[in-house]
Amino acid sequence: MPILAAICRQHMHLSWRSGQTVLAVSFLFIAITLLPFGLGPELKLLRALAPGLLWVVLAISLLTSLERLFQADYEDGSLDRLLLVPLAFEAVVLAKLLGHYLALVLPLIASVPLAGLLLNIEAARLPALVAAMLCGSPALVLAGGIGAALAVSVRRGGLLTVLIAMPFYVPVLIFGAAAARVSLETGLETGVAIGPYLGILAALSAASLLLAPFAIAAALRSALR
Amino acid sequence: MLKALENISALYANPTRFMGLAAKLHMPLWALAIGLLAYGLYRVANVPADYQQGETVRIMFVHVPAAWMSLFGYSFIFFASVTALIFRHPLGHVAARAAAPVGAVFTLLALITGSLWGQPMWGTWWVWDARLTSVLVLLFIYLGYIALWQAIDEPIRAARAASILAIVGFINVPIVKFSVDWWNTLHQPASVSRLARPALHADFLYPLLIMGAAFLVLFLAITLTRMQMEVLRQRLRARAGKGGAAHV
Amino acid sequence: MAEIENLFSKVQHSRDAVCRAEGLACVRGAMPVFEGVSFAVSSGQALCVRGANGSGKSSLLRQLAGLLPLAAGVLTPPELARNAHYLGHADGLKAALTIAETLAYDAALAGHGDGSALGDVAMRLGLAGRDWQFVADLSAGQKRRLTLARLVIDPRPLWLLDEPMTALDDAGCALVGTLAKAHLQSGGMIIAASHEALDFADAELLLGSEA
Amino acid sequence: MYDIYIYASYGVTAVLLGGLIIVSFRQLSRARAHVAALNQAASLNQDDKKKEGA
Repeated sequence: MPILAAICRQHMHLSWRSGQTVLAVSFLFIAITLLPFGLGPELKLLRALAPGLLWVVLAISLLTSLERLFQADYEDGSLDRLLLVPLAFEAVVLAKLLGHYLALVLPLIASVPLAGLLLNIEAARLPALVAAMLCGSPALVLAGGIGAALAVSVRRGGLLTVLIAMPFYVPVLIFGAAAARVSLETGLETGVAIGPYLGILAALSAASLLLAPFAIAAALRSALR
Repeated sequence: MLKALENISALYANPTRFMGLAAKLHMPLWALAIGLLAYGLYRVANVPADYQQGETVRIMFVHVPAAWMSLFGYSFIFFASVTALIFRHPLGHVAARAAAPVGAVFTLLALITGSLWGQPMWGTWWVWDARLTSVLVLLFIYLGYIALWQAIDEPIRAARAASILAIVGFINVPIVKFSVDWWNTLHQPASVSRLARPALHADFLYPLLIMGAAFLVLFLAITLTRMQMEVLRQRLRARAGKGGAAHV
Repeated sequence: MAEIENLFSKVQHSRDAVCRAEGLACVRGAMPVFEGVSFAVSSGQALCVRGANGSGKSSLLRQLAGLLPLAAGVLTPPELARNAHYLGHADGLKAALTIAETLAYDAALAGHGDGSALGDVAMRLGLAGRDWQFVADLSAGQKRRLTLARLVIDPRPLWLLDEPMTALDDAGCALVGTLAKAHLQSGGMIIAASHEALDFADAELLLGSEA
Repeated sequence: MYDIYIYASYGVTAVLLGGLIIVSFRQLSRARAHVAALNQAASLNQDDKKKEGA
């Protein structure tokens, strides 16, 4: 376990120190700020679209942060070292993804409520939105991880990663935005309304947690051959 | 050095046998495809106008088979990739790579004809109907697969990466279908979408099945042509690497 | 350099350990690289793999490290990569980290998190007093020395070294030689690919067209 | 009055599938030509070797 913890901590450390976190969060705010310029300033429209827009922007900010997930290690040789760690390579991959999740995804989700205010979202909707994002974001990171691993040996693989991961994002976005939207109609106090949505999101995340590491490990091994 | 060359050529042996087989099969398959297509079009030409949609129902005979082929294409890629990975059969990768653009073109065709079919009814070119949306996402899956092949320059590594994506992507197709269908019902009151076909009357069903068969054989014919091209290209790359000494 | 000897004093690798390879063959892409390569390295011995560029020295080491599949041939023990260090061309260091953090990460990867002995490891590698310095600011030679830290922090019986002497000055090369000799004395094994002769090597394996 | 949509959809089918078929056949013939050229080049230096050998 200490080895996995070290790998996770080092990835977090590197993301933090190389400013990845700050970049991702500022990307989120940039995208949210640009939207009203495109959609127009009336608050009623922005309020209606806010949950969906926040989910889409979160997904895209996440995707852009995934390109260097494995490529940096692939290029400087530390991926070879990770392959030789006396543990299952899938576990090593999961430790790295966890590091990425803690260092990048949590700060993004933490800044969603503030960004939501820019879109005049009702405060009552925020808990449901954040809950849905917490349930669904593991699936986003794992699916993006598959894209990043497949495109690791490609010079400017960023766009390829986005294209490969995009179809996997569709289900998460559908149920994520729905959870946030429905939460207001029935009010959060009942809480029962968004239960099933969170359930589906958690199921998607659990399924990808089970499948993605094997695909990612296979893709990375193949790239190292 | 000879022993290594032998197990390399073993790698390519069955493609050589395949090329012989493909050359024999090539023209008959194309003849069958053209024949079926001609017969299908003939049958479609004199199908009575549908009482509901009038003439535009004729678009169905192209739209529906194309949609069938877009799904068939991705399953073809999946099974070809699985045989390539599990049975170490390099032809699987060749088949998967050859079929991808064919499937993508059929998917694009399904989208365009679907929009052409919907336009007279809904007055807009694109409607986020459950089926059309799933086909659109499937197009992105195809584009991602093709882009991955193009992006990785080393052929063997590209083949392995593409087969992993094909398998993972295949698992995702039903999930996308389910969530898009659910998402579609959430927004639209459960009106029977115009694309949903009521139980088809016999004289609509047979032309549709014939056109479906024609598109299937067409898919296989184009894929077979592209497979021969891919095998030759791989040989050119391999021989270019070794100074082109060995004969083909 | 005397203190490096006792660095390995408390480390004893099993004397009867042997790494044997018979009829190894390697294919990269569709190109055959080498075949029919056999050798055996027993405890306390070092093998130097020589050969022209492209003869497959690095590929052989990557095969031994389990990063590259064997086109043919048998390795005994089959899982020899599990207790081996592989130092490839790429140093695997992170530019954004300091030397101290890099050494701490090496220790953590070795499984024992105690960073106590790291100070004198840095000193022994000629990187004393630079704990705060970022890897990015180090010279190529200093980075090579830093990659040697793994060998000291996490003692493993087999070392797979790819061009260990590159970018190292005379002192650096001497350091590698001393480390290697200390490792061999404690019963370790080394398989190194190198252009120039390695003084600690007992046997040589020539890869190339006439193999 | 909807005929335009029908002709358009069959036209698009013909264009897309036709284009794919033409491109595939052209790529196949070009690949065959390159292989033939390589074979010819290979057999040429085979003959030279024989001449030198004889």
